[in-house]
Amino acid sequence: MTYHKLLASTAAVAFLAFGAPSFAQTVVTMNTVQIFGTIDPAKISDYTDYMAAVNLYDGLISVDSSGNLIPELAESWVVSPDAKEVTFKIREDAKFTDGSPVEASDVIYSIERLLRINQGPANLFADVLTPGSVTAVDAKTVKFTLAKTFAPFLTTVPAIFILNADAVKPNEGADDAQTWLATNVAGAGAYSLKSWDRGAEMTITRNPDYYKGFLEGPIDTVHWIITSDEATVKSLAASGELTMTSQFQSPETYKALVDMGRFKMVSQDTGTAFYLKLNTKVAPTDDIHIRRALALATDYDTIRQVIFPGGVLSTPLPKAFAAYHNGDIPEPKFDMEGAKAEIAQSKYAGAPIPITLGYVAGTGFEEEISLLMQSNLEQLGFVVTQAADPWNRITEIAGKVETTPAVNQIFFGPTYPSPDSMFFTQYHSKAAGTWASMEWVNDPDVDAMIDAARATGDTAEQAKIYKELQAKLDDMKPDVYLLTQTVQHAMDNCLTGFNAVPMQSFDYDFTRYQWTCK
Amino acid sequence: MTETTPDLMLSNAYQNWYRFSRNPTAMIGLVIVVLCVTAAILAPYITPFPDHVGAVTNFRARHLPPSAVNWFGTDNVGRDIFTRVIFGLRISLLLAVVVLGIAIPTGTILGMAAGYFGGWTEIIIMRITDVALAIPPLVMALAVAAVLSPDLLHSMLAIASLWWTWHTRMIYSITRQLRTQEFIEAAETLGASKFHILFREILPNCVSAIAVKTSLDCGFVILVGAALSFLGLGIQPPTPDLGTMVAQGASFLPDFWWESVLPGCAILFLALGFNLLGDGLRDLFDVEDVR
Amino acid sequence: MSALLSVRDLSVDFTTYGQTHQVLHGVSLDVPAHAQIALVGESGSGKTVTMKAIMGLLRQPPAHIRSGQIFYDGRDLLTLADNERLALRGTAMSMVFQDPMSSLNPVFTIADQMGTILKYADRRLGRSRSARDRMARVHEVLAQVRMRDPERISASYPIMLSGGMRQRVLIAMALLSEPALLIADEPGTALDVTTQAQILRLLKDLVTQRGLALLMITHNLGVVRETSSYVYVMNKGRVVEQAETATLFANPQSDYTKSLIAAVPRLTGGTRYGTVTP
Amino acid sequence: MEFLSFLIKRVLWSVLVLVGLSMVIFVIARVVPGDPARMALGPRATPEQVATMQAELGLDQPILQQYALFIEGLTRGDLGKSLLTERPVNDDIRETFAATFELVLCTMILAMGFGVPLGMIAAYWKDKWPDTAVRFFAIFAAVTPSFFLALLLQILAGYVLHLLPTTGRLPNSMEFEASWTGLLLIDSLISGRLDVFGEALRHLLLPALALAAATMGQMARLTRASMIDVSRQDYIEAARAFGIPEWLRVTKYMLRPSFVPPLTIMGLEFASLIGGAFVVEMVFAWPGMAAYGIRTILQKDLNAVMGVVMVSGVFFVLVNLAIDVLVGFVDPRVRIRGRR
Repeated sequence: MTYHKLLASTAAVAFLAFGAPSFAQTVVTMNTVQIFGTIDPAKISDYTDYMAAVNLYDGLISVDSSGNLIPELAESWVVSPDAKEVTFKIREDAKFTDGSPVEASDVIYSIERLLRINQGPANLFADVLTPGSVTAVDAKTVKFTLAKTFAPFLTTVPAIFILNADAVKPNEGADDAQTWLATNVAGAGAYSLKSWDRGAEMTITRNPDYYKGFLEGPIDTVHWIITSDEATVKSLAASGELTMTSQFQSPETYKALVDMGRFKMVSQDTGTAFYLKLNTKVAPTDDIHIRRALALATDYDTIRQVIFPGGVLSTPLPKAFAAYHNGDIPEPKFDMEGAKAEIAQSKYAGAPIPITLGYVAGTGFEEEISLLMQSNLEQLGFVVTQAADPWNRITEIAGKVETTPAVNQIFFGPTYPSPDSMFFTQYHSKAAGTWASMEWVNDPDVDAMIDAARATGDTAEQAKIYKELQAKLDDMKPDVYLLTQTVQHAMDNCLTGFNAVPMQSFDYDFTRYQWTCK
Repeated sequence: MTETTPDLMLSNAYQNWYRFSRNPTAMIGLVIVVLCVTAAILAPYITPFPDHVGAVTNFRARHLPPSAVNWFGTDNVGRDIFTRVIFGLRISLLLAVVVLGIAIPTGTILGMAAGYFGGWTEIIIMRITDVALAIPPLVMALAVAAVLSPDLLHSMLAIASLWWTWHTRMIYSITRQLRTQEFIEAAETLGASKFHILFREILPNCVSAIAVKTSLDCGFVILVGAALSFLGLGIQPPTPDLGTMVAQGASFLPDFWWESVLPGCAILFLALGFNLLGDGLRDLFDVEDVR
Repeated sequence: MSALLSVRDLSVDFTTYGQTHQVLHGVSLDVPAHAQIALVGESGSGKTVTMKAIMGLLRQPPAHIRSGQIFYDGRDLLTLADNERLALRGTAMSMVFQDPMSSLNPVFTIADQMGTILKYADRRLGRSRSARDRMARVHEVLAQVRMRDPERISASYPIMLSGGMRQRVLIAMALLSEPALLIADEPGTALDVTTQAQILRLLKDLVTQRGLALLMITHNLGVVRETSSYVYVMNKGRVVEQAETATLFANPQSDYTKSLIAAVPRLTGGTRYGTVTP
Repeated sequence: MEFLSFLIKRVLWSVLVLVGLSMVIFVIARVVPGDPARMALGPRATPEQVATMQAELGLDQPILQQYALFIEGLTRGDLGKSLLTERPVNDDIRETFAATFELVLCTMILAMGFGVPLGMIAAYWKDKWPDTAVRFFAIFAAVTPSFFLALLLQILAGYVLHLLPTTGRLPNSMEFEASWTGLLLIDSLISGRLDVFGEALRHLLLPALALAAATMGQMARLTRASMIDVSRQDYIEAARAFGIPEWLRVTKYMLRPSFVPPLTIMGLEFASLIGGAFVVEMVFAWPGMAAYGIRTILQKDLNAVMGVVMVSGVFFVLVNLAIDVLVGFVDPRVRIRGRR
């Protein structure tokens, strides 16, 4: 060590000792409305889980804001002509946070563990990957051999986060290290877990030695505060503690924050759709006329312009998937007379129609939408029951047809950048019984179309199938298309780098953010 | 100085009313309670927008500040807050009536039984009371509401399932004092039935304490209920509920302050009324120990 | 008249529930030095109000002294400032309370309570005494009221003592600073008859031995006969009769006194209710 | 000696209460309609996984056996595993309890420190303006919903005036490991971190105030009533007659016996204080046990819910035990007679 370096490190120690690093540290404090369920890469499932995981772990590849796959641990990849073999070449300099190199064996270990535990993203690979599907060509090359053609396979690879096998194995215990990885991180991510009070906060800090390096003005610490309470968000912002909001604040809160002068609004269209999912297997939404009536009795303009900002959604697939979107299907219209006519044709005509509107308890805009629906539906002779349930309760009642309410407000965004993500998870009978498939479509034709699209590597063919599928689903009307989400954040003027990514919450990968103030 | 007849034997009722009416806090309490109860009962007739109780939305009129038309302003979907506050009183009062309707008879009977019979009856009842006292009613209601479903009935039952203990304790200590008094002993000697002694001799002597406690408790039950709905375990929308209104309005603080502050003040006002009334009754009946 | 204590034409009003009642109507009485005087009357006769007025313990309001004077040693107590009045209590005139169960502070030891009284009495009299001397005096007085084990008694809390012992402690408290006048408010009424008799005997012995003036407030003519030489009889806020004790018993003048005397045998047990406090 | 036997009796009583409490909690927890195992595993769980989890939780055994398991766990201090956090409930509660304890402790200090003197002032100037003012304050403090007060304080002090921080226990940027007692105020002093102490105090102020107000009002009311009651006692009259100066009568002769009823009732009121903490911690994002409790209750995390309610109960019982000891010191009648 040269004298010069020694001096520098002494200075660093001095900083730590005096506990005055504030001027040197860039801290981003962000609120998030749901708790972090898990940080185990084999278990992460929802939007919030991924928010932590993309920062703590790296995958072989990642996704950019246009939905393109970009290198991460893998510097390149080759797909075989029949799309059944994919070979990744791992970066020479790729290393885990403990300094050890990332190798093919780590990838194999991560995937086999994921398949064994069979939770979280494992469902993406059901029937596609089996134990032994992934093999090491050499220490830095890994080959995936698919059990069958699965067109969107490559787009699902970013969901696989690579574990440091050497670090995990000693802690495997009897449960495949599920206990250990519930609170420990062993990956190659740009950030390390510093503290985590489940349900209250999580703090991660930057690994200065991250193999990919950082942009100018990197974010040193990210601090998530879990609160959906608008008053708390505002007072955090007012006291200077908050750097960026979640994307679920009310318009009033955004306005209040912008009025403070320190914040700017960042809005972007996304591939996330917001639906009223209609349970097609219970009364009264088992009747196509009632479902059509609901679509006609929805005041889209008020919802999109006043309650929750968003763009037009005219099919189950948002326009963000431009190549696959069926533009022939007309935009839904608010038409109470038309709704009346549809009800008259239904088997429930002539008597008061009981109907249950479900939404996530505590979300202001969902309650407003629910009230708006109720006031319109009551004019049409419905007898409305509101059912506000906490999110975990919704995931539970979605498990059975009988407990799923007739109408449910659900956001669904692509979990990987492929239309398959939108269709399979929501409409395929194999994915039935989750919050994403509260329609209970269970239609063999729909299943067949989704499977057909998966089985072909030809994009044009896929587009054709998906457009047909949209037309078919629009005929069945299992959903009311409320809007495509315009994601909004109030962000500190100094913070840049948010670009919506059509995959989970990959847009919160903080290596993509910069602090532009000195 | 006035020349008054030194008649010390003022009629009881007059004396009571005199003491009560000279107690300004008690009178204010009485007026508030009467006002709130009347308003709640007559809500459909006296509120400007009775249909705003339900799912009426008027997004053009959302977040309007208090005005001559909307005395308390409008909420986030454009409903008149004053109307909803008045209807919200109904839920609060209903909660108090149901909880105390269960808690008072239960607490009184158990308290009298424990105090009068003593022995194992006393031990069992009072130990159960001790256990129940160790659980905060709010926590119990939260647990039950979450375990069953967030529904007003469950919350009420949960609160009632603990609230009786306070009445039991109070009635128990009064009964214990009464048990040794001559008129009870006399009744026993004359062969009065236990039922007669409990309900005809002891109960009348507890009435004033019960009255005071009931009034004070109304206020506190309303506060617990409001806290529950504030935490999201109240009645399902769109039925107006004061605690829920505060919680929702809180999202819009401080710009649209009226949406949470005014319903919050309504809870305060109602609880204040019952408390002042209870205080006044306590002075009137001279039952200092009742809280 | 050169009485130690002289009450002249005392009238007191009480205001309750917005109504004013006159409870004393021109009461006059004298307590000469070294004399033992009794003030007798039933509950509500005004004897306790008179006593409280003398001691300066009336709460005003609800009470209001409409007119009259109370002379002690030639000075009108009613014209004195509060602190001058306070200075006399416990030192010049002292009081023996009637209820030994409730007149002692339950949370302090006897030594603590008596020591504090003595300390402030000394301070008012311009004396000073060390804590040890104060304790010695406490033990001495406790011995004078015929307590067997003054050290143990003084270290006790009131709850540890019997009613009779507590009553003795109350007498000891009154005697701590050697007052010239002792006002006794039905001492021992709350106790059983035997103990009460012992207490009265003790009180009488102490008064005669030390040459104190005693004003005995009671409803019990039996007590009067035993302890006093001169009697004032009160009824409905007025002194209705006054006479030598012997004369009064032999030849009662007013009907009221006659009825009181007639009731004596029945009253020996005594009831505890003797105040007109509203 | 009598005091000792009194204490032993009280401890036994407390144990009895805790046993009863455990039964109540167990019964509540077992009437859950949803299947806790299923909820823990999420919607994608297979029936086999659910069955395994049920066996793991002992849900397949007869109810009495389940209770026995529960009690056995309790005696080992094992509250089971939280379904929400997948950690032992013990660890979760241990981590969050210190925050709640610190909050509640400061609340009690505030409530006593201001409530008792206010009550004394009111009693001393009974029916005069200070009395009116204190009674006014007390009644308003008692009837203001704690969540409403918390919101008002948060908005006023945090948002409008920018005086005090409104969430959490420390600023995010501050690094401090409370490793001795878990109480930031104490640990920061032990380690000489005055900056941490100051910040911790600033963060504590609003939640403690919001939580303390009702109790403070109650204490003022009770102290006032108790002082007035005591002032009517013969022994205060006697002290007056014996020439004890007024200031000494008020501060010594009256205060100490007056202190017992408010103290006793403070113990009983403690349950509602814990209840209040649930609301206040939510509003101020206080990382305490109550906030943890709300989260787990909403997630139907049975073990955690039982743990939180149980620990609240134990907390209540211990505080009452402590108050009994304190009352014993203040009032010899309790010491000697062995009851109050």
